[in-house]
Amino acid sequence: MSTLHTVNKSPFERSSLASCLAHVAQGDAVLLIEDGVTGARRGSSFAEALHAKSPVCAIYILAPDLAARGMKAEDVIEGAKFVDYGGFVDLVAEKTRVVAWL
Amino acid sequence: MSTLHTVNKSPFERSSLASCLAHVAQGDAVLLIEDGVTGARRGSSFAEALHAKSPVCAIYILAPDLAARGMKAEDVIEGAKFVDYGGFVDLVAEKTRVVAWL
Amino acid sequence: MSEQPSKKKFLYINRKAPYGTIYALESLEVVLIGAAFEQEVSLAFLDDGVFQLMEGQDTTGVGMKNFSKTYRALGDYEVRKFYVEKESLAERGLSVENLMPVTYEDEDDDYAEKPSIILVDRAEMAKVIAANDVILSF
Amino acid sequence: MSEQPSKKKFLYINRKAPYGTIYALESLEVVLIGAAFEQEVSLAFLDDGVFQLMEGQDTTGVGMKNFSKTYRALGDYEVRKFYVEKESLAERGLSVENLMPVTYEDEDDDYAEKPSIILVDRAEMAKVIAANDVILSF
Amino acid sequence: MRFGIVVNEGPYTHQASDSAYQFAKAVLARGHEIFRVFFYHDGVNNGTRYTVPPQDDRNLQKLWSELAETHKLDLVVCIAAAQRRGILDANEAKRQGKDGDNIAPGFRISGLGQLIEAGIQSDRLVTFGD
Amino acid sequence: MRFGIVVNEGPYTHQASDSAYQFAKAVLARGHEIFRVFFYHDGVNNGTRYTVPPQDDRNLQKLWSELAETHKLDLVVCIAAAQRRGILDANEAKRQGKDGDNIAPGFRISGLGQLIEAGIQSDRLVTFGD
Repeated sequence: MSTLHTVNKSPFERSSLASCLAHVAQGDAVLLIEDGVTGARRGSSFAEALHAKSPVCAIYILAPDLAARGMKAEDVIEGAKFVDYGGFVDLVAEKTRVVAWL
Repeated sequence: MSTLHTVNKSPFERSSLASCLAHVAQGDAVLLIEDGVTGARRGSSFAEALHAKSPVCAIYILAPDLAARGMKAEDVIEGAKFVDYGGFVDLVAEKTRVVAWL
Repeated sequence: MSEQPSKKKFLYINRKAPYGTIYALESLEVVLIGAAFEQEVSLAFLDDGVFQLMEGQDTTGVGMKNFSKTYRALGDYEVRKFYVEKESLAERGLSVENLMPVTYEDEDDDYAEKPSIILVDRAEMAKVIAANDVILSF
Repeated sequence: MSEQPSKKKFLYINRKAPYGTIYALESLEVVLIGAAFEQEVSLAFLDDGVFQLMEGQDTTGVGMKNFSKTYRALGDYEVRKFYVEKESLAERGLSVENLMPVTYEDEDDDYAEKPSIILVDRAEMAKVIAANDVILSF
Repeated sequence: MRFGIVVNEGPYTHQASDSAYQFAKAVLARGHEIFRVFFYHDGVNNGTRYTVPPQDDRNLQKLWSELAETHKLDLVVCIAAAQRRGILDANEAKRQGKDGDNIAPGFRISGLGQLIEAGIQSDRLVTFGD
Repeated sequence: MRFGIVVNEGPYTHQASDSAYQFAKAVLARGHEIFRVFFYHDGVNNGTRYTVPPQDDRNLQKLWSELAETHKLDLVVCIAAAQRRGILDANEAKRQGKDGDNIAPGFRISGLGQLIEAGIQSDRLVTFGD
């Protein structure tokens, strides 16, 4: 009965990722897509806040969006998992509901 | 030779007002329009940061946008000045250039 | 094919200020249409969405349509749960006194007028989200 | 009527990441057209705008056009001043090594290849803004 | 499983339409069903056949129209949102006294009830927006 | 003084078009001149005559068209941005093999050079966007 949260905006530009992380429940998953992937950048000012949530909920990154922005797997915080669009679909199917933090 | 900076987004949602305030020069003016007026709310988490800039640059608020959002002159930080669209035009004319923080 | 429940719980999440963008108004249009479908409906107001409920909105000067009165009419459409987040209000220098009174008539209690606005903290808002089936975000 | 100077200083302010929105691409289209007008042109990259210059952008998976090579071609159009803000890079866990090399050939110096990217701090960026006549924001 | 997809932004300006399109293709590739794709807010602008994107770029309207044809998808443009933004089919053009229409093949204009119905009938509703 | 105005978003979705319109009226009321209003990005969507907003709401396309007629304003829609978004005049429709056009009265389609020219020729350039 858990939730998939999608975030498509950079946390350096908008508050949507911060708001999302403040509303996740134990066992939820957060999927970063589009400009949202920038929030997972290792060493960024947001990395710690995101990493701190990993005991509560899994952090996923849409790999094609990461590549578009010139980033590689080793550029993001430890513990984040990668999915392609098919994996995105699987995540939606596994969870009970999807919340888009627009 | 000073600059008018316009900010049209809420500082609770976007980083544009914070970025604007980090780039103003002595004698510039900042005009809050559209959802940007919410940033001037007295007692808000952003009020102090905005008020702290008032020795550097004047803070203006587009009054019709403030009214649309249910706020009155006494609801905003001390020292902010109010303009209507005509006053907005005058500010543009007085300053040398306009930067829109979109 | 999976079974469809006869009734689903719909939650409308409102996170944006009114007038700067159209999302608040077009969210309301969905709520009004959705009310005819006999599902359970709740509204959530968090982040800048709390500005949608500000008392005394006056759009004369900006030349836009003032749609704030519609929130008060939602009680008649069986939309009676307005979850408003305390932390979002506080960060914006607001309290519930700055919001318009939204009420409904309780037909099970001799049509007594009751408040639709339910103040919740962030942890309770997370539970509200998790208790719904379909989440529409605006 | 006021006199028009023969030459104006144009500054393009880029504050958004590429691909999530079209502003980076359509900013570049203005820069390319604007280069024909013989004005002084500078580009500023701050906030998420620094992501526009990331090396190794690969849009195959998202099915969108990769326009990042265009930045490197701007030197040939006399667009040779890319002001990049240090603090914006640092906040995003980036350094100038993560950016693509952008260079131009200096015809006054035996066509030596020189870097277009000029790292500035926030205070210097404020001065860059104040030194221009026309500011286009993207 | 049965999916509903909501697209809230127009093509090109935001990535929402691209993401939704890639997601829709993946839903079908995984063997799931798409009950409906609902275009709301500026999303209605995906449904105009008047677009002419640069030749070296993707044509999102065509991609949606082709996906709809191949997989018999139901692409619904919200009528209220479409009226505000100038998206018309032949019926609407006649009703509103306009001299032409611009709806693209495979898209149909209908009411907001179609969004609610997508929420009720789909196992999962996934939204792409700004 | 001579003003240039840039509108970067479509009508209704963002307040940009409303703000720009109110600002333009105020510029004229103060006795200043408007060299040009340039519509870029989704701003090109202000220039379609196919919009039918609700009767109790403002009609932004009509307001712009009327202001242009009354004050002989030059309303320019960027051609590249318009092609991506499906805004066409009769010439463009013919050139692109489209079966109709939707440009509104008082708007004209032209190149990005018109934006640069507005920057050069205006004493002040003011931008409204998202």
